[in-house]
Amino acid sequence: MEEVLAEIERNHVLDSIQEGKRVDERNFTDFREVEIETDFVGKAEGSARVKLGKTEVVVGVKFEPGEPFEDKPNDGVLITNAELNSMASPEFEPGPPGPEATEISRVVDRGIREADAIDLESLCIEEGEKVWMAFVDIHIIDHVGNLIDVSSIGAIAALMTAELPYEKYELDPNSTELNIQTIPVSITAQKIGGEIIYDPNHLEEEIGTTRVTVITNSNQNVVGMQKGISGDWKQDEILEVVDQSIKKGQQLREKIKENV
Amino acid sequence: MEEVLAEIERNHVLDSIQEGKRVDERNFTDFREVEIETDFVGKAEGSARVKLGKTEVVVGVKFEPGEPFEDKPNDGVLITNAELNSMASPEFEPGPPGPEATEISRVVDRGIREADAIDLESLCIEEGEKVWMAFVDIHIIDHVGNLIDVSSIGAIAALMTAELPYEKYELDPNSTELNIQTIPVSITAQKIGGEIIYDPNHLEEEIGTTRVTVITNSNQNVVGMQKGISGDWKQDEILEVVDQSIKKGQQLREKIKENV
Amino acid sequence: MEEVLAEIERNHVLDSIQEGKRVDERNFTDFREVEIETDFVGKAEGSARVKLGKTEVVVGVKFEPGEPFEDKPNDGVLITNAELNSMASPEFEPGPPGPEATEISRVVDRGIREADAIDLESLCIEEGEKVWMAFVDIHIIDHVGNLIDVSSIGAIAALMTAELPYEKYELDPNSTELNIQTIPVSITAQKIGGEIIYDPNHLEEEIGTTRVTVITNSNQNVVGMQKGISGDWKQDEILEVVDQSIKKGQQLREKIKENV
Amino acid sequence: MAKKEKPDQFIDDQSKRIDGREINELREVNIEVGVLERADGSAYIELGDNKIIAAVYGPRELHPRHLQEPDRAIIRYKYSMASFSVGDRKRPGPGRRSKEISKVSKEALESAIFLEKYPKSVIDIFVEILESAAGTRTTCLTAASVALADAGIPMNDLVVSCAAGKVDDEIVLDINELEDNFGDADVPIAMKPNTEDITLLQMDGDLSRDELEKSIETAKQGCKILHEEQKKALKERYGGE
Amino acid sequence: MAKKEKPDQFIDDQSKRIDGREINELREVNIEVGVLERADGSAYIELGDNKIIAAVYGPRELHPRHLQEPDRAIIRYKYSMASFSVGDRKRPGPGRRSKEISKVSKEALESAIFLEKYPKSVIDIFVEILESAAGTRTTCLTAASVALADAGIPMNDLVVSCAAGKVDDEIVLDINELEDNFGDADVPIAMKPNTEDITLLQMDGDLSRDELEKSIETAKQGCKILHEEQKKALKERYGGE
Amino acid sequence: MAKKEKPDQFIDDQSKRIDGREINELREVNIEVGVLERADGSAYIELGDNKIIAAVYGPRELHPRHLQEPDRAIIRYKYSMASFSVGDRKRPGPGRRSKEISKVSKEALESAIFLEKYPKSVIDIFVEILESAAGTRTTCLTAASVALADAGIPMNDLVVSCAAGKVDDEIVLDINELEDNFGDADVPIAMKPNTEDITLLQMDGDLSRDELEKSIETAKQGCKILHEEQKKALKERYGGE
Repeated sequence: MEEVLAEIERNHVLDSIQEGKRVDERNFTDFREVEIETDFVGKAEGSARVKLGKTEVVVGVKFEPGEPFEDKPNDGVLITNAELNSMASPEFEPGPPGPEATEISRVVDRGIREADAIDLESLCIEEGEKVWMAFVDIHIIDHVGNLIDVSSIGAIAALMTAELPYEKYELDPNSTELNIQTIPVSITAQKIGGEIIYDPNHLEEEIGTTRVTVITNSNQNVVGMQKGISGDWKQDEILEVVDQSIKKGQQLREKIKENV
Repeated sequence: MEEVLAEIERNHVLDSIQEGKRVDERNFTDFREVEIETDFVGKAEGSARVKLGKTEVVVGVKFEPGEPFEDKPNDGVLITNAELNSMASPEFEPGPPGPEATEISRVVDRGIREADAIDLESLCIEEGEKVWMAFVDIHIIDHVGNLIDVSSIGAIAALMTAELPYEKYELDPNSTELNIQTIPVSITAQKIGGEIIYDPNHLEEEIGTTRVTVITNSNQNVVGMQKGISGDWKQDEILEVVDQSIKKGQQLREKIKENV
Repeated sequence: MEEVLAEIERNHVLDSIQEGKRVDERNFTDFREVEIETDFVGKAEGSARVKLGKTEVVVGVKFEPGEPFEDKPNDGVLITNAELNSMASPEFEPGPPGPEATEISRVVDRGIREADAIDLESLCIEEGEKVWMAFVDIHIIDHVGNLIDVSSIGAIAALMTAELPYEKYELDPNSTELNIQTIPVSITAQKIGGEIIYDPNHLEEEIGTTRVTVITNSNQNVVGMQKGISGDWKQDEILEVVDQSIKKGQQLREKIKENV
Repeated sequence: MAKKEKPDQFIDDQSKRIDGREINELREVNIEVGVLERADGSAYIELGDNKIIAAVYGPRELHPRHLQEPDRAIIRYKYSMASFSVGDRKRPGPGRRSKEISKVSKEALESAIFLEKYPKSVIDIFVEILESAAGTRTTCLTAASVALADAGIPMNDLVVSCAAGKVDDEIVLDINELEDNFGDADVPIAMKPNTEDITLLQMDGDLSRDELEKSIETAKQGCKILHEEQKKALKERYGGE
Repeated sequence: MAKKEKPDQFIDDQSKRIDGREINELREVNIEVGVLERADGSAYIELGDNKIIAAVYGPRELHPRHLQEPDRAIIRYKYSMASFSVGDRKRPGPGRRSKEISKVSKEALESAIFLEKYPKSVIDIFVEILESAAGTRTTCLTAASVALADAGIPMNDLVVSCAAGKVDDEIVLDINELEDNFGDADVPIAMKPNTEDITLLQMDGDLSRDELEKSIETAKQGCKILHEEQKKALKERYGGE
Repeated sequence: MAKKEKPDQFIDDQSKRIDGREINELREVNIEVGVLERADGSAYIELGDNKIIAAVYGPRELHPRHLQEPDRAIIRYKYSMASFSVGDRKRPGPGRRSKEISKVSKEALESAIFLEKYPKSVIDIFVEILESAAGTRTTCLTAASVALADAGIPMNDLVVSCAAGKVDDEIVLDINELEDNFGDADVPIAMKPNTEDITLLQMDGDLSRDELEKSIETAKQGCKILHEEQKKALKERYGGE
């Protein structure tokens, strides 16, 4: 019975798209509403609760002094973790991160890193000995589609509002600083029945054939891409998504700036 | 067939209790016989083999120098571990400790810790740098009921007979000492068919509806409690168990002192 | 159907042996052809790709400076790991090493260690502080029988061609040296239908009842033995295998010397 | 690392606690029902600085089958602290403390749920602590029970949970972090308000028999106040008298 | 530890790269088919210093059953680096990078395979990197696709994979280790050569929209060359025109 | 840390070993049968300072089913050392050494048990070392075999196990810790006493062919003595002639 209902629901989503509209009335390129609340976890150095439509993530940032990597003795360390909390979807199982969670954390991490969003060198406390380690922990708590984009917003918003805990570790507040140099924005598109839609909800994801994510920086350059899910893309389609992502990325970036 | 036999056995246990007696002839508040053998593992710093009726545990204590916790630079470190050895029961599976083993180790640990049974400060070798780490490892080898109480006896008996291995680590024997300041005793009661019985055997545990453990110290104060297993307690019942536990705890404490 | 074919194949192998020959035309005591290619992984400090008939392993050796064990402050550290790569056989499952892989790594390790094949003392960089750690990683990539012997050849061949990475770790090239003092050789025999055959292929292993491995050093002394698989050996049979192993070990040792 | 220190006194001359509360006063509490889209039931609770989400899935078929009970549903309860919810970052994954709390919390809820209505099923309860400020196990339970109601799971009563503790020789309600770290005892309980049946009871510290009795009494008073908040939140979501 | 340093220039006055290649030149490539006895299909590939074995098992029945798909085969892809394949010894076991690569690689192959022919089955693909020298994910895919063909798995096309990158403001084909470590972007793609459908696409670095387009174009050219090598190797093994 | 040192000589002028034993003398041994209530069979053994409990459960149905053998029982053997059984605390959980010992021990028992009598079943053998003093793998086997008999598992013979070793150019029976750590070889065997079939054989050290033969002979003599102890213990428990 459940399976039959799910089948009817999927058909409805597909039929809508083939008639040129989406079940939630959006146009193909429309994003859902974004809500950002920052600094709501007092014990985190930075935090953000982000809703993209009904999809919801909580991101917390913690800083600790630690050792730098041997090949980057002057750089702070960024560690990004995404957890598909079991409460977020009936499909998510408890346990260590699977491939889906791993992909989210790596794509979000890559966006921040490749965009040079954080100036890691300004997180060096003592060359080769001690640097700030930034732990960005992403908790997905309600999965209504497009986890990569909402996680990216959450991560950068939490970092933008974070403050280094000098006092706790008895360190000189002038020794280092946390510079956010650009805001990387991730835009995800999905192919469904020959059409390309943006910011898919979870029902659209279920029937979609393939997906691509484009991350741009404030200069409107591309700093990351990730094709996901089996299925194929034509080069032209990819470039169309890139063009849209540059445009939409700029809008979303403004939205983030306003809300943080 | 096995299931039928088990059902008959359970009914028998329940019938007995409703007639005011127990299958092993004990009164509701009676504990089984306690046997304690200490110092029987030459390579451990302290050890005890304890039988409570036919339930049997072996506890070994090892001491090693190690680093104190950052927030307790002057305190030795106590680490209590309980293992439900697969040999102890047909239900115990090999593998990392499950919730039942975790609960036992944490309740035993809490008893020792909250009673201040060990003076952790006298285990400090060098402030903030080096302290004694006490590893209390509890092996349950024959599970005939009431694992928390027998584990508690084993842990404190092994600690009471333990000696610090100064020579092995080339440390000054006058630098530290192992002080046992009080003997925490744990008393477990179980509700079966509206009655409260003490020191349940494994058959009584199977049919019992809920359980509570009360740990008291030599001053007859309560230092730990743990309700376990689904089911409810009235406040009056709890207080009745507390009163009994204070009384029985005193008897058991004397028994432990005699045997160690 | 598959099962029927496998049954026929097993019967054929057994019938052959009972007629005094083997499916691949070998005599009972014959080893398959050995091919050794060394130094083919540029990034490893030593490497070997070894085929024994169609059984194939790749072994890589890496050296890193590290801390010695407390009880051997002057000795380098040897760590041998065997992995039954899932690509090697339809039976091998991904995951941490099971008992079979563990046995291979431990038997190979024991051969090298007990023969004193490596002079571990000459790997000491600074007494009690820093020594070379030798990681010998054995990847079994095609399992056509007799994994212990082929792994042993691979391990010693990779070690014999390894060079210490002084430059990478900015260490003085005169401080230490890698001495291979003897070549331990492992010879495995299997009992099938009352006969003893050597260097079993994977079909022979499937129908064999038990197995024994004898490792000898250049002095033709025995430095390791391992009986494997359920089944029994008579003392006379064991001694027969030992005599053969001393003889065959000598031949194989020459072969290794020629090819490395 | 800079450390918190034990205060000179926990209760001042005006009988006020270090955070300004009366001895019998709960921290500020706020409960919201139905906060998640995908979960079958959910609730968000704040108690002082504690911030917790609870979600319920089920009853649903349990897999693998050998874990099923033929005549009733089983409950799974996962207590989880976000790594950023505490002062020093917590490593991901459940430690021994979380495992124990999950066990006793599950046991605290079982007797309230009509498990026999759903043979072979599982009811999954997930609680996630976004910010932790003493009292998480009890606050999680209070939220979980509301999430169960939101999921439409039939229960004979809500479960509500609260702790009392001892500082400066006084028994106080709903201890905060400093009172927890440096106080003399912590007595968390859970109960079913209609019958005052106790379904969770733990204690650590050092209490006389009478102090223990008073602690239980005090915690029960807290439970009653929280129960009103539970009902209010459910009413806001579902209406009704 | 002695470290590699960024070269002063990546492309010299004669438009040669640091390893002597032209801007559009692949490293030397060699593919062998059917190198393993036990696997159903296998291939060995060298691309520059990369040395990789790919093996395929299946289609075979999938266990445990609850993982089966009723109407198609599932693909499992395991990307694995030997501990000795890199400069600093890699710990055994898959890290996050390997997990991500396994995921996108599996997804890159799925659309080429007639999965619906083998309901309830699994096709296992194992790739083992014996030596790693930049470009392992793409090179593994190129080999895996040949191993699938060797195993007789029906496909609508081979999949072939290659990367382009950016160094010194130029888009170059098939970046090597120094170009990877110190260059400005890496764009690995996989495609089905007959239709030029892209089945894998990742990117990291910093590229304008037009540089990105050029990178994809360049990588596609590399794929076409590698596709010839795939066909040549299969022909050597199986003959045919 | 203070360390044990190699003694100047292992065997004195009176041909006595460092612990006062003759060259062919076993350490003191004591076996008790049926020491556990819940296990189907159990035994406790002391050999010198070794203190070991063995327990047997089964034959019982094996779950999950895909592990069952249709025509015979399987044996599982778990060799485990208590963390406090050795000088330096052992971390809990099986290491590689324990895994190997469990494997060869299981294989040493299999040929003695009528496995075909119990299709689809498992027989679980757990051995726990409470104190370890050289010779644990052999002593565990000797105890396990008695526990199997106590569980009523039908066997064609008891299995009994013992080691010989080489010190100061002599082959000695049942080596102790110093002889193990600083001696020249260790040859543990297991056998079925009725037929003298060898079911476990390992060796490490350095022995000529003839020394090896003598070691096996010596260990077999030890097995025969231990076999008498096994029988005595079973007789004490069960009576009989």
